[in-house]
Amino acid sequence: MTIDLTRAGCILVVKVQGELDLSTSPVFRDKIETELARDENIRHLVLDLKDVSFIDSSGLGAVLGRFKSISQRGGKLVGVEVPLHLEKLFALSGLLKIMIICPTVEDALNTL
Amino acid sequence: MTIDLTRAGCILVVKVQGELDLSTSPVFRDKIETELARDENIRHLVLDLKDVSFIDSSGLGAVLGRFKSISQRGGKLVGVEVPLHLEKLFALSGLLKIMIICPTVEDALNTL
Amino acid sequence: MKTNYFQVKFPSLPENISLSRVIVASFAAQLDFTLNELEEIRVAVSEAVSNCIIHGYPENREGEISLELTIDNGILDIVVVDYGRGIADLDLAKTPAYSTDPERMGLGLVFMESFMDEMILESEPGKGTRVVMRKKPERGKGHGGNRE
Amino acid sequence: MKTNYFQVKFPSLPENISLSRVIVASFAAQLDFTLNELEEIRVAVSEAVSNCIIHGYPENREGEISLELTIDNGILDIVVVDYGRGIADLDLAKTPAYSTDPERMGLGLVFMESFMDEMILESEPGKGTRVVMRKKPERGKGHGGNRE
Ligand SMILES: Nc1ncnc2c1ncn2[C@@H]1O[C@H](COP(=O)(O)OP(=O)(O)O)[C@@H](O)[C@H]1O
Ligand SMILES: Nc1ncnc2c1ncn2[C@@H]1O[C@H](COP(=O)(O)OP(=O)(O)O)[C@@H](O)[C@H]1O
Repeated sequence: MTIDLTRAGCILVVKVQGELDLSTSPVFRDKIETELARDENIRHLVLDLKDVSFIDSSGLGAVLGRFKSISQRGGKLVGVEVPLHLEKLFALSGLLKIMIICPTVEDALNTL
Repeated sequence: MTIDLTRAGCILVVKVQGELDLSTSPVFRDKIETELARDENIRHLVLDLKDVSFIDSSGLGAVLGRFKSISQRGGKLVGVEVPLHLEKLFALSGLLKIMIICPTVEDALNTL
Repeated sequence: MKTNYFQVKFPSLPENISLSRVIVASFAAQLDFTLNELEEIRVAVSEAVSNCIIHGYPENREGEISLELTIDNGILDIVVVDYGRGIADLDLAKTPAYSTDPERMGLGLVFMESFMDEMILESEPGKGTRVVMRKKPERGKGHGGNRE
Repeated sequence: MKTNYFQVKFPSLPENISLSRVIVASFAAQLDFTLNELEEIRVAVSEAVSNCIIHGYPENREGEISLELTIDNGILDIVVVDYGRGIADLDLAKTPAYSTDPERMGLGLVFMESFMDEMILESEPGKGTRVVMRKKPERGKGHGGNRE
């Protein structure tokens, strides 16, 4: 799995590639938490999930954890380019109730 | 593995896709031998190997077997679009000494 | 179709979860599962193997995991076993959102149950846990068992 | 890097050869092999498992094959075992172009030897055959064993 972080104003855009499971979630968590700790101006989190080929409950838990971190700052969590198989698991796990889904990064930036 | 047969005059062009090993070689052999038996006018054999993702000595043996069949008719065996990993095994197995290698099907048809 | 099986044993390292998914997906592809069904099987196996690693052998204690795959009469059976901590209350464990780990969602067993046709959980505290899962391709259902 | 292993057992069906390649390639990818080296490993395992099926259990006799993969100290070890016919003359078997089957090329053992760093063939007629193969990533060589 690889993680790319980019900034757009007060928004942190995170592009995830590969599989998000027990073995890779700690990297996902640590990279984002380190960036949040480093920069208090980050308000919202956008996850670009286009190239996530697999997720299970460990990965979903890692996404939920980031929702908690960003909520504590009063920010929002947005998922973009969410593949169908991921969206199904987001729905089953209740994550769809707390995160915003947008088609593209641009839509997310315009919405926030 | 899938096999597509097309005819260009007295030449049988065989496009192979997938893995050529012990489990799939019998299909490769049978499809070509059936066509050769059905039509005595076939003289040469062109194997389009672009989409062969794997070959081992069982697959190489199946190619050698087709060389033998087509030689008996006085015809030639040509391999086209041969991926590098296949060419290496063709060389090691001695197949490069008996088969002609051409870049594309068109080249093969012009050469024969 | 002949009976086929793969019996796999490996240590409880997180990097082996993805390999267990690769194995089960390649093996299950010998039946006529849709891509969506294969995805469900991958998730179920990922949850079962992850549970062995996190809960069966907690605190990075290393132990062995056994993954047994069988195809018989057009049906896929998966058995995942660890020889670790075990579960005291099976019904409680299966409760949605229940987890003994505050960091986790408590959805693993729920996913296994909803993505597979059958799921049986057996455990003896201190001895280990065994999950048996079964799935038949949707396309084969209603046509009788064997298609060959 | 920690020691890791996968022990796999499966019946001698031709459709299992491709799955054995998938397993070994995914497992070997935990080391720093190049794509070319991974391809060589896939061929070597394909040859070893094919030999068990054709020669170990001839005439479609069904038997079990054991594939044991280990990563230790940055080195990949592969052991392929059958409990079948066995080989009477090991040196003859290893001779390039030698085969007891007129339809085959007699290159399997040659490929295993040339694609792996080490290859050891052991056999007892009537009891079975065991091939041990070892390979270390070219990129890791000369830098000492362990990279972590
Ligand atoms: N293999 C196992 N060994 C020991 N305990 C387990 C095992 N699998 C599940 N459990 C117990 O069942 C609970 C629920 O499991 P699960 O639904 O997969 O959720 P989670 O993994 O998120 O906790 C776990 O928190 C754990 O206490
Ligand atoms: N697992 C095995 N069991 C019994 N005999 C074997 C086994 N592996 C190899 N052999 C013998 O060694 C010979 C050479 O093997 P190999 O080099 O792989 O070539 P091929 O498979 O083309 O015959 C085989 O023809 C067979 O007689």
